[in-house]
Amino acid sequence: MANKPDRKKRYSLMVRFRHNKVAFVSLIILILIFIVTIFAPVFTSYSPTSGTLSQRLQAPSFTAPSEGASPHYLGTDQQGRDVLSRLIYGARVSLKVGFVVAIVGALIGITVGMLAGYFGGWTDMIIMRLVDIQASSPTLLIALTFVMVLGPGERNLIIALLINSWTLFCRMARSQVLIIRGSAMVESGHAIGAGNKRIVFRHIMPNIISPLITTFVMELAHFINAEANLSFLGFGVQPPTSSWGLMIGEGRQYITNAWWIVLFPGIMIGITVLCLNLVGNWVREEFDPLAVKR
Amino acid sequence: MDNTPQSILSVKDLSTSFFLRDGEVKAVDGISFHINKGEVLALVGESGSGKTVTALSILRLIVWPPGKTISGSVVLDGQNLFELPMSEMRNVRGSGIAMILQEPMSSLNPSMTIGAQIMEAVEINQGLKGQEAKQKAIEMLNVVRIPSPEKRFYNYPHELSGGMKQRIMIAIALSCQPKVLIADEPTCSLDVTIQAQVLDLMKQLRKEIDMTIMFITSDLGIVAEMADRVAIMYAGQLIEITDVFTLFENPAHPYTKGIVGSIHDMKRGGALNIIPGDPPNLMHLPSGCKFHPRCEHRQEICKTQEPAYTNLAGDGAHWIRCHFPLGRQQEAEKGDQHDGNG
Amino acid sequence: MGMGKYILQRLAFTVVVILGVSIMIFLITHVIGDPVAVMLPLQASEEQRVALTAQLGLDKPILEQLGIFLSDAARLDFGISWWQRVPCINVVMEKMPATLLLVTLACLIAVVVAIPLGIAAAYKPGSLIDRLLTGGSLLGISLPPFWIGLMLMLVFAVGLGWLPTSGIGSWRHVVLPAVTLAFNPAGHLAQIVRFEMIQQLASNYVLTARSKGVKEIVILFRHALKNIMTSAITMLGSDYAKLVGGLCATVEVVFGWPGFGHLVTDTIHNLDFPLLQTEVFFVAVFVCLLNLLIDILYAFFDPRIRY
Amino acid sequence: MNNTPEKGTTAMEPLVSLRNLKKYFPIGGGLLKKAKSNVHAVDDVNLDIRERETLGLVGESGCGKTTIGRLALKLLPKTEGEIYFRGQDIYKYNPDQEKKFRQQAQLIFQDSFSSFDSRNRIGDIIGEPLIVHNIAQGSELEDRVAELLKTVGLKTDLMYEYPHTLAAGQKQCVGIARSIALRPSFIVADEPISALDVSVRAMVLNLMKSLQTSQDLTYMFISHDIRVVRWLSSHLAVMYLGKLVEYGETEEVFNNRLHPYTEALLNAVPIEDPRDRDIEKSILLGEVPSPVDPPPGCRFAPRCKLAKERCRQENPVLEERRPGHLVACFENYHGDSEI
Repeated sequence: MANKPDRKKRYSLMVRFRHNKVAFVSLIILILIFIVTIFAPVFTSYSPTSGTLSQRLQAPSFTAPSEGASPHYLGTDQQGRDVLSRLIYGARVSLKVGFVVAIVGALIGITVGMLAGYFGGWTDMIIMRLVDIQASSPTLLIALTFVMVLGPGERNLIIALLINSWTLFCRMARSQVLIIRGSAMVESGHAIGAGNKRIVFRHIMPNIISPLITTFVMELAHFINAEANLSFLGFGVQPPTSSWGLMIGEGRQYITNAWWIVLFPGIMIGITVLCLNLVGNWVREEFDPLAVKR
Repeated sequence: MDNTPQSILSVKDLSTSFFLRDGEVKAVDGISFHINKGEVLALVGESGSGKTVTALSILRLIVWPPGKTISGSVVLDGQNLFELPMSEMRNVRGSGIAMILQEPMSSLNPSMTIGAQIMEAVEINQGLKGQEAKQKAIEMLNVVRIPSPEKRFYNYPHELSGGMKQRIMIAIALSCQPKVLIADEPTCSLDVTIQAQVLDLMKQLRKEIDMTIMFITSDLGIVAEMADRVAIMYAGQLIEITDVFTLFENPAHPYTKGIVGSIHDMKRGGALNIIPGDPPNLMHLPSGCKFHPRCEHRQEICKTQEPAYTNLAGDGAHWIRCHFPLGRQQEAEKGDQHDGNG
Repeated sequence: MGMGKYILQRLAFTVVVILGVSIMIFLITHVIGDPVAVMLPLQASEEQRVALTAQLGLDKPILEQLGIFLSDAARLDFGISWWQRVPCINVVMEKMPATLLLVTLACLIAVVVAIPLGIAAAYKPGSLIDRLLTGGSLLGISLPPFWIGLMLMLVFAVGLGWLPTSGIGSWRHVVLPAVTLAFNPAGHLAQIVRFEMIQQLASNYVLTARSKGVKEIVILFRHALKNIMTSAITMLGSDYAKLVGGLCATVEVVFGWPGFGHLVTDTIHNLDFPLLQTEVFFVAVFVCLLNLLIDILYAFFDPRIRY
Repeated sequence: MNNTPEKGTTAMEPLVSLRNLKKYFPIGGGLLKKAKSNVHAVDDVNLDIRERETLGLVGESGCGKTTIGRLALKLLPKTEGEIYFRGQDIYKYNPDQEKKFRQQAQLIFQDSFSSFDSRNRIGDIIGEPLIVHNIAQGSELEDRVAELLKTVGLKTDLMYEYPHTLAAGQKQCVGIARSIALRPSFIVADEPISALDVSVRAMVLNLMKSLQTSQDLTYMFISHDIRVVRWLSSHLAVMYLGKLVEYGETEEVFNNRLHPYTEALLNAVPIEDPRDRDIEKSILLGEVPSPVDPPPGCRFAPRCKLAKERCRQENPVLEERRPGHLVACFENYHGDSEI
């Protein structure tokens, strides 16, 4: 009810972006990256995995290498593969690993965290001790142990990263639930006789969602970075598949005479992670339900 | 001329605005008043009426962005503070004007002992050093009736109760030996019995050391206890200024009458007289007199024309910003004339 | 609670963590992974397999194996490295100092650069220096360190020839890797110092200090700095632990720095199970002790914390 | 229910009675460890509130007045004792009875705004109790909400606004509208005006008083401001550190202060007329001790000028000293000058 005259639309997204152009531009860039990645074949005619050896280590240029072919705008790599094409297809791997890990981590972490926060007592204590232990343990090395035992590859990389993906969501969800659960809002829900279900789904959930979105965006950035690190060391996707981290790892021997192989994937990682961080910061500032509204 | 009160602090036409996302907020809008040596002036108003901003503007502690003092002058003991360079202004803070803030919980540095914080004020404003400064600080703890001051000297703020912390704040302010002390709602977060203790302490100290105090509060009970003269603020403007007895017995501004009346009604029982409407929204202030939407005596002119700040009594003691002061039609006209001539 | 009792409690927790980590590593290497398959060539016969299984003690019940593994670990006996044929503990100990030097230097650079800049930015929010710092710190945490390293190498070693591209030896070798590693913690530190400092400068006690005539520089460094130290130490400590705990690997690889991170990478490429177990164990102990040290520092900076 | 503390004041059965009510909050314990100590928030309190009465509950922070309010509405688990609503123990209700009780008993918050889900419009906030109890829907709901807004003196088109756009007094009125939506008989008002400015306090107080008559309400009015309590309440209960120290009809208590703490509270209130400023008042010294491990004997003894050896050892019981006027004090204190 009470929805009819909607004179003052509070959640109008454009209005919210009005004061933060940087965040707006970041979001546009991220959307562009996603579109290009999804429709990769539209944007490049070269194969990301096979190249022409005669065309190896070509510098970026706007002239076509042969009749009818498109230019190697960002040059070619040590095997004569188009860097732009590898960059676009490589984004698929980087983003896929980032998203899968962040989504699964969020699902597990938020569920467990909400349970801990809502039930308290034993459930809370056991879960939080687990989180504490995890926080004090060398998670990166444990992930690497997984990779060693299972062998490198995209699937195993995702499994390895998943070990550490849930704790932050868990802490976040729990603390948010605890804050909201102790709030006057929930107390008033009890006072008017609203049931637990109504309180959880109508009042608690909508109010903890935006800090969790922030966490999700930040963690997405974190895992894209982590994937790049591990792929760089050769523990991620295996050649000839392309990924941003792997491109840098493979190209670094040629850095003295072919800087472009290393430069562009690094810029891509940087831009993606930077934009995610900016958008995450903005979500935190703008949608925080606990911050006092002007 | 011995008995003529001597003005020690005079504020003229002070305006401070905050420039926010959605526009300018005139937190303090052209206020003028003065404080005489040795008196307590109470600055009274509701939240958002500009009391604290006035105090911070006087000390030039408004932080830009978003706040800025746009116009006005503040003269302390013959010296115009707004013309001083920042480095000299710093010397005025403390020894010229000291301030007690309203939240004793957060007004002390949590990672410094209270002794060190009092000593700092002593060192800066009294020029004492080392052991001497420490002795002085302990003496100040004694002055504000802190038991076993030698031990308390080494306490951190979190080890003290709210009432104790406010005493420490008073000790710090007094250590500056200021010409004027500004107390910004020093008791509003304290329990009633502790509030009574702190007010009692301030009253006693006032007798012991001849202090000039600007007391900011929203509680008229505290005004009745402490003040010599009272300045009432509404929506960033001073709307009435007079001595405390006139204010309680014969207020001239409808708003003042409203808030004073609510105390008396409370004692009588029966329905309370109310000031209708809501406190002003500083983002969207009404035209004309800022109080007119809530005023029972409003006339057409109140909606369009902002009343001037006029002298009611003619001797400079009772000033008011209202077209139709209560029960004083004639005098008001006289006042207007007087103002027009001068 | 006394400090001593608190430290004992924390040490007990450390033991729990290390036990947990050890069990986890054991399970990963012995239940998910198969050491025998890794050690023998693909064409090995069934007899060879059985013999090696017995030699490694893998024919015993899994719980007994775990018991043996834990009791050996308690005596710091992690067996012989399959790859280097020397006791694992020696290999790790040999590589650790180089990494500690590198990471400590990197964190020092971060502190020296980020704290003053963070304070300056917080003092005038929205100013040029604030915008530069905000942008710079975001870049510092967004750009992958190995890429930063390669770019620095391209400019300062390959292009200008001022510094060596890789290896270890003189102080000149350590400059590039240390600077590279400093970007990330410096970014984190600058952000947290700026954020916390803005909060402190808006707080009432700073207003009190100003109203008693304290100089701005004294307010910043005597009053406010101590109150932001707990957050700064938390952030720096966590970054230090992460760098030592393997995050330094990419940069060590880029600059051919023979440290712990480099060792971890080689260990994995060589499928050296016992060596990796040793490394994990080592880092677990290191991280726990570091956290304990940080907790003790808290009490020093914040009188409200008493254990 | 035989040990009703006030005998013979009225024959009417009380609407709400608290019997030997205790609430301790454990601190310092874990799940495995036993709590090291307890905050004695409410310690053995007996109180009756009759229909259409207003009980004013006063005391300083930490005296347990807020906790009693929450316990009376079953918003907190109790430690010991019973709370009866219309003669039934509310902590022994079955779910159906509990749902009925929630319609009957409501809460007004100190800061209503914090109790609103800021994502909802005013209409949704006031209408939620009606939805929860399946009382109204659709256009009927909207009519009821409009009516409620009128009852509390607000414009009906406020229902389409979001709470943060309202002034503080309006927010409080919306809170009151929500609490009377179910036509309750008992309302706990927890410091409903202490966060408000002077000029809007009167409005909220007038509203509460007029609603009491028009809606047949019984109030438990929790406040630290004894002046306001005097204006609104028919009965007064003074609390100190978890204990009830004095109880009676408001004017009776004001005119015959039998407990030194009540006297001190009255003395602590700032004067109402500047001409009284030179009247010597005795100021209560010291501070409220921690409710963790409260002092033995009478809890007020450490601050009490009259305290004797006995006060520091024995715990005074609430007893009827004048008709309908109970006090817990060993000394025969009697302050009867006009206040």
